[in-house]
Amino acid sequence: MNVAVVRFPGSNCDDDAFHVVGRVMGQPVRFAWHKESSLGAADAVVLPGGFSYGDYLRAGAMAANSPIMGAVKEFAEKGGPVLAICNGYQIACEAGLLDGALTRNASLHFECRDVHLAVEGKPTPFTRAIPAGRVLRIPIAHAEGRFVHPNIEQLEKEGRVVFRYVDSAGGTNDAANPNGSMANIAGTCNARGNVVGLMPHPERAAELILGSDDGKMLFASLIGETGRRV
Amino acid sequence: MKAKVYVTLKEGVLDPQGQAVARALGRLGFSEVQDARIGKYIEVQLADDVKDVEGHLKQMCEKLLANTVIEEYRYEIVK
Amino acid sequence: MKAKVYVTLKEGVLDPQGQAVARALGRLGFSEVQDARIGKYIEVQLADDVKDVEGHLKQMCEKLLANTVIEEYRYEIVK
Amino acid sequence: MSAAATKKEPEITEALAKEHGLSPDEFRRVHDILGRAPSYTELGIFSVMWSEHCSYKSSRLHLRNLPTSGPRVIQGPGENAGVVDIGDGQAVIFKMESHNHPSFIEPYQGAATGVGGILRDVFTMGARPVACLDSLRFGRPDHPKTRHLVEGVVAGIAGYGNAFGVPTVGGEVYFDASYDGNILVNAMAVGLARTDKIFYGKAKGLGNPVLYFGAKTGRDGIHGATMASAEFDEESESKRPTVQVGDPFTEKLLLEACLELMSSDVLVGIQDMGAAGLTSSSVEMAARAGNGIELDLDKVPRRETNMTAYECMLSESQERMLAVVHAGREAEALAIFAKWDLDAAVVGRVTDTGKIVVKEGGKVRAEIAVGPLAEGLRYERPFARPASLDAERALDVAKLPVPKDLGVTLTTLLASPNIASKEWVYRQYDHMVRVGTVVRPGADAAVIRVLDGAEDPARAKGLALTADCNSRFCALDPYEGARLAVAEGYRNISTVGAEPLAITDCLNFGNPERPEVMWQLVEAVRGLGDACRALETPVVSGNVSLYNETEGRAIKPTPTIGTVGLMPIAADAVGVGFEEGCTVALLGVNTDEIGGSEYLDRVHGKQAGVPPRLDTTREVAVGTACRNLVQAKLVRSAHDCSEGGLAVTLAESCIQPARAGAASVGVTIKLDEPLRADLLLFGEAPSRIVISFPPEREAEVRAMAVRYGAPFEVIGATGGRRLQIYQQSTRVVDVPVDELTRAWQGGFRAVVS
Ligand SMILES: Nc1ncnc2c1ncn2[C@@H]1O[C@H](COP(=O)(O)OP(=O)(O)O)[C@@H](O)[C@H]1O
Ligand SMILES: [Mg+2]
Repeated sequence: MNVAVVRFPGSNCDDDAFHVVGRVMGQPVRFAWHKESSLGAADAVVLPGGFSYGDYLRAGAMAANSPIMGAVKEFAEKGGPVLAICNGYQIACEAGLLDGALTRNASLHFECRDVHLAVEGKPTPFTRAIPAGRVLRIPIAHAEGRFVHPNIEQLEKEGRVVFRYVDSAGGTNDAANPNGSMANIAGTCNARGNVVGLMPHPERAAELILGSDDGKMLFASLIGETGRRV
Repeated sequence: MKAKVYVTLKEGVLDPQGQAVARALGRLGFSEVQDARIGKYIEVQLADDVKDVEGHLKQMCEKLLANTVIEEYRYEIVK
Repeated sequence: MKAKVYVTLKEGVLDPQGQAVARALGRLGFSEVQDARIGKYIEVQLADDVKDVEGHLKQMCEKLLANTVIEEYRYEIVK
Repeated sequence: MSAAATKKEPEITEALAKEHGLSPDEFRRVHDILGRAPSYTELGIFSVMWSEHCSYKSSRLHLRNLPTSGPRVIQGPGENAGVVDIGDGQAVIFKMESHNHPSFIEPYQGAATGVGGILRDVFTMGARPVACLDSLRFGRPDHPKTRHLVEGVVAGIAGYGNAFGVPTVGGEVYFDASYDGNILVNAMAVGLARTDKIFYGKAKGLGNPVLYFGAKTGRDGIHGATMASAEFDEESESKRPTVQVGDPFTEKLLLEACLELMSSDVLVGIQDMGAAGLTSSSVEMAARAGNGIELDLDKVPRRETNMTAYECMLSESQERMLAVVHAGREAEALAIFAKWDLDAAVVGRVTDTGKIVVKEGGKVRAEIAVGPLAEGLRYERPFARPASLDAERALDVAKLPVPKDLGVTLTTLLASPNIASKEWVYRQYDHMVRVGTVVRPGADAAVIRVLDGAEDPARAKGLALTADCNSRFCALDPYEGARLAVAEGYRNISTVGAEPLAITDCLNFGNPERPEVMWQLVEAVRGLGDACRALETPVVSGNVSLYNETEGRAIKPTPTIGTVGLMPIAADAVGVGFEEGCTVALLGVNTDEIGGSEYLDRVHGKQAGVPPRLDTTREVAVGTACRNLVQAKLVRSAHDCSEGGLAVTLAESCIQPARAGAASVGVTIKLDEPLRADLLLFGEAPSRIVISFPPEREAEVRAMAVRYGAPFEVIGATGGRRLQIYQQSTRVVDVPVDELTRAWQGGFRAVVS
């Protein structure tokens, strides 16, 4: 599994994604530079977190127009798996790879802490190996993660809500929602299910030394450690 | 030539920042404040010899300056 | 009654956002873009019966809406 | 000729020099050095180089006595940051710096640019920043300005550090009336480098080109350095347009470009442009190499038009660097800057004249010998112990009433913003980026793992980090207060299980021209030196911030100490939280010393007495025992006693869960000391750590404590949902943990909402 981690100016979780794919998961991984217009040989793409272009104007807006995003779109259109984390999620939404928008947290503060996530919706390359009903504990770290979509019902109906903020027992309620996202949505996928975006950082919860390895399941699912190939 | 671009949240999109400002103004004693909405005001300096400024500005807004999922925009051109 | 408030950075104050936007517009092919400055556009909804709206608005700007250390403001009142 | 050069310059008079912060005497020395009257640009250069901020003219004499070397020290003070060997060919590079005055004027940008500045100090030496800490001091919680300042400062630190991508993993926040008009914002950055890839700010090699890179130069912060060295008055409000705005995005590009440049072999020397921008960077680089530098200001990338030579040299625009590269290799360097979308230009060259020569519009605007400029001035300022100190210290403990319900007192203390959880603050900081944070904020020290070079990421070594100072102690006795600050840092590092390596400091004081303030500085530096010698933690970098006063009222002396420790296996570090079914013991000795305590202030409204005595031998014994207990995996939790004393320490261990998601746990404690209960519970004697361990390990734990000479006593056991403390069979505290939790978690929010 060759994984390309896209590096935008201002990305700052690029090394982290690289570390998890390369060292924790033991997969071949390399960076793709934002100025390139081709991804090269890649079996999966990660759009990492950070503050691309400083998140100036709107988070993800400028990176969405980078040359490399043309290649990422092509890759996604062919069904290639794309994992968009935090700023990557914002970029994917701005680029139209995913629907919706990520807006200023209702608290108006940057929020860095653990949250709990329910895994739902249609099977995706990043979630199909996660046992049903499992609640994940994964950190968030963002100021603009409030998910807004003009037609949530439609998204829900199509099974495109992949992650939802819940409490540790799996209950959906306002207290478990760290940013005011509509319907507690933490992550979504595209219609085909191959592009998955989420605000929480699975790469920060992929090793027990950091307090949780629940996030590892997303990467394991991709690699098909459970025996399923993507 | 200069363009002034105004980007505002679409009606119905929650504006927690605006709400916070309205509340804060209330606390400061401005009891007349009923609501506040916060948008962006962007001044773009343009070369004087552009053709089809209007067309370009519309594109700038659609492609970058506004996120039309949640925002709307308008602009003025000042010669 | 509504007030429209425009908050912009004072001249000479670095505007990293504006710089980044100007460059991004350039990269998108809008070669006519020479500079961009980003400010805030705030709409404040006010009760109709306020006395001394002007005075109040000035105070709102000074106390909250603008950071007068680095920003300046102007406003319009729309009846 | 450029437009700028035609601008009329003011006449150089003694009055103008005074406006620049140069005394008549200093102005005469300028004449002597030049052998003529200075030009306007030269006057500006002298004024910033000789400011307190850049020249350390009041403190230098005393700083000389600090211990700055040790077996692990690669670079002590004098460079952009200190460098300490952590084995395996790796070094930790760190420094702390103040941004107090700018943060008072514009809290968001002031704090943000403070973080930006200290990060540059660290990465200019070849390190990738891996952590930040922030030590903050605000005025009274109910002061009308406090809330705005707290919100702005915290948001500014978050705004810059989060975007840059450095985890902010620790710090401190205190409130005290002495900071009402003069807050403190001290930021510390920590980076990692290879020992064979450390870069210095030296302009070596005659004829080598001098490169400017980073952001363009504007009129930002002109006179920032002199402002930082002047007292506040009504007028400083009008100095506002000099506020600098930070651009963390450009800083991030600057970091990546620097590291890429450093991985090539084109670089000779490099220095960030901090206070006094182009002036101090070029002068210091030339001075360290014993060379001269010639600058052509026409080449400097500018953001604004019509800037004069004076303005270019004094601008404090952020996110800029100066580098010397090997002659003929400019193009390679420029290609790297282009890749990272940074402005860059060759702006000068290294000369053998020993002078800084500044040209602009074809004219020489300044020509000054580097030596006297960089050496600056050295004052032997008079100092005297304030006559009022004895009266301030006077405390008759017998006259203090013992509170009726010490459980209520404990809850009150937990809700004090000085003790309450700082989660509201550190939740706004990305404290996990770089997948290194093994012990998150909330413990005694943060621990981050060192991934580079680790064979097994789960067993990587770690750095333990903390920032500390109790300025109430320092006000009552600056010598003891400084010693106690060093000891607290040492202890916080030891508590999580790491070995203290070295410290950085940020010495915040009032106006040194006042003998009482100068005395505080002298005493604090003396205490700092003595403690660092005794604890074997040399001072490898630091910063002095003077003139922290408003209208003649100085802040409490605040020598903030940043301590860095090494943890052989980061994952072995312990937190403060109790778990069910453990034995609780104290390493150290309880006393009834109550002077300068939070209890005395909060409950009795007194800041009086003398600070508790520090016995450095015991501190070392307790710290060494704890560190070895942790590394041997004998203990499950450790938490030292600081503000609020033993009772608060126990409460915090009950409140904070041992693991994320785990429930909090109660404890029952039995104390035997025949001391007054309130003093026993809330006194702040140092050198105490509360540990917990499974009962079956007691013999081993005791043996280890004894081996290192640490006093050891079992004081209780965890379990239940209440914190109960008995003193000689009298129950003195009995409070549900949930109640303590509410007080502790809500105390800080009360300030900000
Ligand atoms: N400004 C801050 N930024 C980040 N973390 C902070 C800040 N203030 C306090 N903390 C964290 O909160 C915890 C408690 O702080 P403090 O009471 O100062 O600890 P200690 O008494 O052990 O030095 C520590 O983990 C500290 O790092
Ligand atoms: Mg402590």
